[in-house]
Amino acid sequence: MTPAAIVYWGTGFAQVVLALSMLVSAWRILIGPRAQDRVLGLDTLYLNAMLLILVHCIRMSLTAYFEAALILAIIGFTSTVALAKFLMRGEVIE
Amino acid sequence: MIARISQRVFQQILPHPILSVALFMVWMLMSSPAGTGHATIALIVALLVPQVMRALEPDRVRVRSPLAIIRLLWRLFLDVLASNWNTARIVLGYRKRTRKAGFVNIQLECSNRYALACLAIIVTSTPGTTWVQYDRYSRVLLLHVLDLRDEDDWKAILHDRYESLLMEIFP
Amino acid sequence: MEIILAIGIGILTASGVWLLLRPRTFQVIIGLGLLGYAVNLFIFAMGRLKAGAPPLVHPGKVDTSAYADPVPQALVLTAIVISFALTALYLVVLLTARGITGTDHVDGHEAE
Amino acid sequence: MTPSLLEHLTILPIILPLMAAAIMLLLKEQRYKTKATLSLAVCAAILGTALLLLQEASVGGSGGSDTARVYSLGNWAAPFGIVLVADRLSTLMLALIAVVGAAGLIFALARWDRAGPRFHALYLLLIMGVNGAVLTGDLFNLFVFFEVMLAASYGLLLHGSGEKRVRAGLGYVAINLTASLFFLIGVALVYGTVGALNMADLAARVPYIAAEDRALFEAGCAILGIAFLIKAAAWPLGLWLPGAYSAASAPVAAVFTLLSKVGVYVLLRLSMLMFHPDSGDSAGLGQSVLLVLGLATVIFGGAGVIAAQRLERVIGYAVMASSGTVLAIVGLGQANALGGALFYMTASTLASAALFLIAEILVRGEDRAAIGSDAFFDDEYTDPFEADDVEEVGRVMPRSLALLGAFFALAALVVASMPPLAGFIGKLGIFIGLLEGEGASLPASWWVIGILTFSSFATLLALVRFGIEGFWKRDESHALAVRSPEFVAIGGLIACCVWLTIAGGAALSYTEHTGDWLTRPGDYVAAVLKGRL
Amino acid sequence: MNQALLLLIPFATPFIAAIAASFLPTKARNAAATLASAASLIGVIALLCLYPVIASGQVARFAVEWLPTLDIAFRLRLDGFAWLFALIVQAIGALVVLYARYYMSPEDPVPRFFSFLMAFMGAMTGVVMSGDMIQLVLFWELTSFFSFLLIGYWNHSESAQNGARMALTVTALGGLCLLAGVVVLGRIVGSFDMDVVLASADLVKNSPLYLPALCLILMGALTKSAQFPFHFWLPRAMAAPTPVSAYLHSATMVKAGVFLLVRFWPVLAGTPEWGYIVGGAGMFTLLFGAWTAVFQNDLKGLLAYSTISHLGLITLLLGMGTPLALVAAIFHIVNHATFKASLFMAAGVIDHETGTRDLRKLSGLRKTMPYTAALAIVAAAAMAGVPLLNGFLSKEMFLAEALQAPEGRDFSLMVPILATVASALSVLYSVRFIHQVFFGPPATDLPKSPHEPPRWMRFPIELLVLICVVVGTIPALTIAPVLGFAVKSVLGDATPYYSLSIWHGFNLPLLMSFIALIGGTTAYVLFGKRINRADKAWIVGRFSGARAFERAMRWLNISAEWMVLQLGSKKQQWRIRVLVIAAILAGLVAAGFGGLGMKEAGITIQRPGIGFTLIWIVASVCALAAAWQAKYHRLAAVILMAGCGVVSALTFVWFSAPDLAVTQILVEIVTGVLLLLGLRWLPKRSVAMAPSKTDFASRRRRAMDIAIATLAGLGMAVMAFAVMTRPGGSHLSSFLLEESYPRGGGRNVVNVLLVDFRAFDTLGEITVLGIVALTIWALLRRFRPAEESRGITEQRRVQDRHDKQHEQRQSGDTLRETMLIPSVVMKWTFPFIILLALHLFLRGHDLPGGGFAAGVAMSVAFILQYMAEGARWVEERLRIRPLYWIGGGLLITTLTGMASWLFNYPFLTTYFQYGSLPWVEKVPLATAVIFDLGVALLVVGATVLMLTAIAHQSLRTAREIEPVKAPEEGV
Amino acid sequence: MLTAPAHMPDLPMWAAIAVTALCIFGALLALVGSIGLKTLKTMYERLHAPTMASTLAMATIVAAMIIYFSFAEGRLTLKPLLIAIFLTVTTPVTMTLLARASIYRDRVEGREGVPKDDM
Repeated sequence: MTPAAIVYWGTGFAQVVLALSMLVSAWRILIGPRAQDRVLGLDTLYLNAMLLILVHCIRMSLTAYFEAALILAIIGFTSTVALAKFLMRGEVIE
Repeated sequence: MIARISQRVFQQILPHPILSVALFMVWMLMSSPAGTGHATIALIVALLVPQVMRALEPDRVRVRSPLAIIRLLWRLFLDVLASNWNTARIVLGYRKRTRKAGFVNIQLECSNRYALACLAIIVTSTPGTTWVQYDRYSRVLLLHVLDLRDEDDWKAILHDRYESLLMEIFP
Repeated sequence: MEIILAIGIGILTASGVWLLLRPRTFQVIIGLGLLGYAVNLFIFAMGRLKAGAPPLVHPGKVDTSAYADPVPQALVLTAIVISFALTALYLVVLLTARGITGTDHVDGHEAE
Repeated sequence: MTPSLLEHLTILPIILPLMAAAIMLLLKEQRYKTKATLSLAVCAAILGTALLLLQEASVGGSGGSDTARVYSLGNWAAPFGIVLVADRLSTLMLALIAVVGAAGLIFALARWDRAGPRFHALYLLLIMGVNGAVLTGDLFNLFVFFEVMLAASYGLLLHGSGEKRVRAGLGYVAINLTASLFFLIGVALVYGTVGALNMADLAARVPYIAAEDRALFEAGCAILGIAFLIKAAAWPLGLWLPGAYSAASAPVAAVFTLLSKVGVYVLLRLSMLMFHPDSGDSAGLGQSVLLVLGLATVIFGGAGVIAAQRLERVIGYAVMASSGTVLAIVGLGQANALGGALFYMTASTLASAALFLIAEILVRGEDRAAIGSDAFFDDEYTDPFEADDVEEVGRVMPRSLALLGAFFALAALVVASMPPLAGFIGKLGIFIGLLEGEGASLPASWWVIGILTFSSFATLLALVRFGIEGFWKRDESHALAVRSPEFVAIGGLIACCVWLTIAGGAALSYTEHTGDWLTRPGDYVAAVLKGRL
Repeated sequence: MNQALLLLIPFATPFIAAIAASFLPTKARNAAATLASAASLIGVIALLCLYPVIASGQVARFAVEWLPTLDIAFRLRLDGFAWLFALIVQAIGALVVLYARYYMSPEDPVPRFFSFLMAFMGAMTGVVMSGDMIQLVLFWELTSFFSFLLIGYWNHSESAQNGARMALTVTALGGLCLLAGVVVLGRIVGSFDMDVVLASADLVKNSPLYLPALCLILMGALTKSAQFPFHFWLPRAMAAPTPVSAYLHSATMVKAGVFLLVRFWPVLAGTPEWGYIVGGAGMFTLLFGAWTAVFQNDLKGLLAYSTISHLGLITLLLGMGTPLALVAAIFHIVNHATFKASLFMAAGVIDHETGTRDLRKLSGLRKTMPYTAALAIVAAAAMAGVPLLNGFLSKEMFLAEALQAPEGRDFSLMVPILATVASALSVLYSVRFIHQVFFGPPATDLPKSPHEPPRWMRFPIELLVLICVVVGTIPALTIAPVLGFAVKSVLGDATPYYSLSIWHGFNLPLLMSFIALIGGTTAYVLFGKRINRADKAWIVGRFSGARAFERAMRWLNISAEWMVLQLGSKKQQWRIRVLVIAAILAGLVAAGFGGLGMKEAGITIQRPGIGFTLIWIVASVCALAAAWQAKYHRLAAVILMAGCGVVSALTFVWFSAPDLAVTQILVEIVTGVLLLLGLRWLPKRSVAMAPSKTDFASRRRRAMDIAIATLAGLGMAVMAFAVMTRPGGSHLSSFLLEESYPRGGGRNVVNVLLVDFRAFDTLGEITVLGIVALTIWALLRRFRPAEESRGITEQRRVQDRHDKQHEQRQSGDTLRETMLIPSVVMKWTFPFIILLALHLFLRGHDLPGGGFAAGVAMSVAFILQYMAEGARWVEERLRIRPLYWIGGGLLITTLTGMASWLFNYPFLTTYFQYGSLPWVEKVPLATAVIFDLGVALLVVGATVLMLTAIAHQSLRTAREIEPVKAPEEGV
Repeated sequence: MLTAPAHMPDLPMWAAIAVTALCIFGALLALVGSIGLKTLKTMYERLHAPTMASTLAMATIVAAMIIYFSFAEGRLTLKPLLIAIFLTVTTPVTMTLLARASIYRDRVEGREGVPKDDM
């Protein structure tokens, strides 16, 4: 077991866990019961996806995917904000 | 006189000095490994982008007491760890019976938007508490707590641990 | 990996097609969106699947087999943009139609 | 024009309108005059370019000296970059587009360009898209230009707004979005199996596709074909056409006649390039489908022409039928008849564009329900011997009505491909071409002839009905207000038809040589790839 | 004058006159008439000048190349028969013009009339003089077309409209058949040149294509000549002004059919098929026309049916197929033209002077119009076949030929008997015509008091009647030479001997003539009264060709409608379903039902990873759920769709497409916001409506849709799998990977593809984006939201009311409080997102990013501000002019592309240099960056324009509906 | 069996273990968060769960990344910190907005267990 192998397999496991986590949040999106639950589920999905990308960066030893995660971190909240605002006000931009 | 003029020129060039610094830092981080070229660009960006912010007319940020900031961050770090631990336990089903979630109304003292924003970030960053609603007139904050042992306890935590520090930072 | 992606594309397509055949404009737009994903992934799949080999070359001699096929990626990029634009357009048309005709049926009037 | 600019001639039809549209976006909306002038100038320039290219292409002659003008964008040679190819066929299309586009624009100057915002920009971009679609030699670039064309057409279809347009737009957009998805799937499969996007490159590779990949490749081509058949409005995929075209404002409908022809063009180009008889196992792929669908389209179009209750819809169905005609000829694989089919396509496109323009003038300000709502021959004939009350004095026709009537009659003759005008020559070319050589022994040839004759008859019948409705039954209270640009536009199109008739020899020889050129895809490939493979 | 020019004159002059006349002012009656008559006289003179040439048996020719590739030329060919016919056309044309000058009302816009008439004359001359079969068809259809215009000259009259349309429908259909026939004939012969065709009789008759060609050509001829069962259009065409009837329906157009038969006689005639079809049609028409004519109460009607009958006679003669019959036919063509034209003109005079054409009303006109009466009587006598008139001569020949009808057939006896009966009928209606109109007591209830017409109106009739008499009395001196070379030009060496003398001795034909004359007269005496009372023709009156035609047309119409309905659908669902099915079928058939060659290709599969499998379970669940929810839970559908988007972005990450992942995520976000903006204008769909229709039909439809969807999904999956599992890599991608850095100057091959190799695609792509933004913006300028979503939203109403109820609160406080914290963060992220955009933009060429991503990121920055503070607030502070951004972006990209022209490179050639500024390390300086800048600008503009255009609707409707008070009661 | 793919650079064992442990810990924490999202009873309780992923889980994975790439690229790589900063700042926005929206909706619909306040 080289260190590299440990990292590779460890991150692989982490990915599985994160994917599982995505599945669970998708479950919340699916069953609701209310709109805000779904929005929360989506937010979590985004979050997990971002973490997944980061882990993937490590696993592939490549920073090329980092920007995707960065974008999710910086402006990923836009869609959740829009959804929340839609729920709150009935319209996104007033 | 000269001082005032220079101050105004300074304000013209650097309307938001903290922002400029932050932008510079972020750019350097973003484009790491960054050499002198990126430093130049970062400088230009740090000078130019805040000019755009002028149009959006945000309230000026005044920050004091950098020491308080560090204390705050440290405290936050510890709390995040602790609350993560607690929340994870709750989620995983420990203390299922004794736990009671609920809302807490908290009277806040500070009214600085930035302070409030920081407080909101703090509250939300610690799993187990969520910022729900804030009334501008009565300055009452509605908080949702996952593990509501004692209302007053929470009020104290918020007041003593964070609000006071924040009021120190944002006068 | 291939089998998973293939099945995924299939499911996205099936859902998209099902929605595309529905009578409500909103269903159609969601269907077009799903189909868009499916088609984008389909084009992407045409470059074969290769993990950890983004087409970011290093100066010097290039071992072309060490990189993912860049062509489908470029095509998908173009397709993403275009399908985004057209989704927006269809959305506005459907809104206008809803406003003018008073129904959200794809025909602009309720079926008899 | 400097010699160096001449080299860039091929790309002018694409970037001139693009530039002009970009500049127009920077102009205030109220500056109609400036915009109109700019649009006209651009259209004139495109027309000029098209004619120059046409001249160049026609000089080529038939003796194998034909070649194609290849323009490598970004200086990247053929299989790797995108190339524009101006050969006989695309140049012909280019000229057709330029003429119809100019006519539509001039017509719009009378009033339509102010019926909604940013007409000129959208219009020019549509022209750009169509030009790009016929010029490009790259499959994916074709998709992009199709989208440019369609996006602009969505905008223009909805131009002027109104319930009818929005409702039509809803269907039109959905159908075409679906078609675009098919297009993408097809392109992807083609790339996935052949690994090429350039049409010439593809054509060169088709014979060498590994046997195990061929099924996938052909599936891709078939799906691609469906996408094009949708645009070409072949039955049963083109049912959207009459509704969409008849809902559009007149100048837009006029240029729309080009869109379905672009679908036909692409089918023609690709099937001739990739599935010519020497292309190995894929030779003749889908030809029988094209033939059957083409004929079905002609029949359906003919039936629609008779059944339609509004003139614009009649023209829409006629456009369908004319697409079907060309498709059937492509499907028949009779190279001799291709020239006639191309000639026919040119003439019928010009004339149906003119008819769309005339139709709009006729129904302008009238109660729609009243026009043509009755059945074909509505009631029993009034016997001329029993009608006593007829005052046997002719009515004076206003000049505008008379002139317009003449235009209508001429355009109707072309669309119905009745003698003596250009449509007739085209159809004659088809007939004669079909019966040349072995064609006469093919039952399909006879079917084609019969069905085309039927569609001519049906079109004539319907157009006569609407001509009578529009010109003879018109009472004086509905005076026609026709503005001079409108006359110029219609007159120009009609003049082109007449010119095509008189100079029929030269024109037909051009299209026949084009058909001949298309049957020699090797030359095209050689011109594009310049021997590199 | 040379021969070619002389040939051209009679053909071209009418057309020139037609064009000239159409430019005359509407009241220029005399000018138009002068012009027209001059034109026809010139034609007559030119033809007369050609007489020596023709009489010598030569054929005059003139040819201009027209469609060389099809071997079709413009050829004029004038032989004897054509000369005769052309002379008839031109001469009678001149007379009709003169007649029409007086006939047409002064109020009529006659220049139009004369223009059409001249054009018709030209077309007719064209038919006659055609030296090319295609050209013949061409002018043939032109005659149909101009006759349509002439019949419909009084275009406001419904009978004129219908008559014209029917005439055109029938004759044009015939013309189309003729065209097909001629093409077939040309195919048999190998040329369309009339000379060649006429010389290839054997070739044609032995061809297997003979029968189709014959049938098609006969369709043309019989429809044009109003032969049964296509006769019905002719009486309807009587709605035309009388000069038109006199010209078209007696002398010229209807003769075109028989002209054609004569023309092709040498090639086609003589076979049994020809005999049965042509002879049968002729015989039937002869009898039917004559019988019906007897019962007509309208002068023109009587003449019309009589014309039908006489054309039947000619056709019958031609059908007999013997040379002598042909002589008779040609002779009768000439005779009929003269007497029938004069009769029509006389009828016109009567109509003109009395105001009616009703035989039952007219009576005793010989008193008031003695001169006209005399002329009409002579002409009618010629029609009846009274000796010493021209009609007698040709009818004698006819009867003689009828007796010569081929023997050995069962009906050989029938022909002469029927011919006699037909002659008798012809006598009957002629007598009836004369007696009713001119004899008996003077009519009392006429609309006008009759008197003789103007001198020159009568002149044409006089002239024609004179011809009737002269030809009838001294045929040998008048018509014989002309007839001689006319016949010879058709028959050539086969010309038989015939005699045109009046007296051939007592023979059977003479007897038959007398039987006919006496029989006809007797019949009138016996049945005249009863015929006058009859409303319809006895026996055949119930059959109306017109009604049959009309029924056929209606059937055509209904079946067309039925077909359009059956073969198409107005329903969009149906249409899309067809598209999808077509695509599935196409894929299936082309791929040969699953024969994808998977085994042969050698499958290489990567083992599925658990993580990847799990995220695709997420996507699948989301997709299926979105499909399930989209109808009633739109928001849920949007969220679920976003879930799919995330997974597809992850897939791009997984398989080495960072650029795609970045773009997908960005687009995902913007699409989400866009859909939500749109959702505001879609009223809630109540679930209560859900179980409205779950009947069998809709359930079946759903089942079918599920099947289609499954099949489509399966197809895509299989195809994707099949491609993915075989070895990939193309010469294209290898080249791009190798050359990207050295020749494209960028390490990120995808980006280099986008801004360099395939920059043209990108240019098109951003154009699409720009167009769509423009369209959206244009469309929304006239946006009218759905009734239910007008005004402010329910949420806002509740919250505003709440704010109002509390004294210290102001309206909108709820919003302000809600956004208090978010807006701080959102505002301050603005500069950082700009930073991000800049970052993405600058690194694009070497690392994932690029202009498009930068643009979208930038636009998200704007959108965040809009969401934080509202549209009005933002626009007061930031002057965003998206249209300028779009225009500017397009301009920059295009100009960058054009810049390469300066260096004589093709459009969009990039230039790059690794610059090394003193204190900046190596940075790529490529023109592609400027191109990318244009892309970014446009993307920002377009995205912002799309989003704000929708967002502005809230402002607008809020403004519009503000005064409307929200309901007060209840929460 | 456990072999590393060729693209992986070598790094010290302790770093490898730290990276792996941090990753797995973060992932597990995120999973716990998601499980919370599924199991917790009310909307407001569920709001707390994903916060774990956005705080500690994110932090550990970012830390893992910093460690890994600092070794892999042979220099201190702080770029992942950006994610930590931005995520920390933006998450509260969504959370507070969502909480506010749901409390508004609950109040309007008159649901139980929500402080009445004034709406």
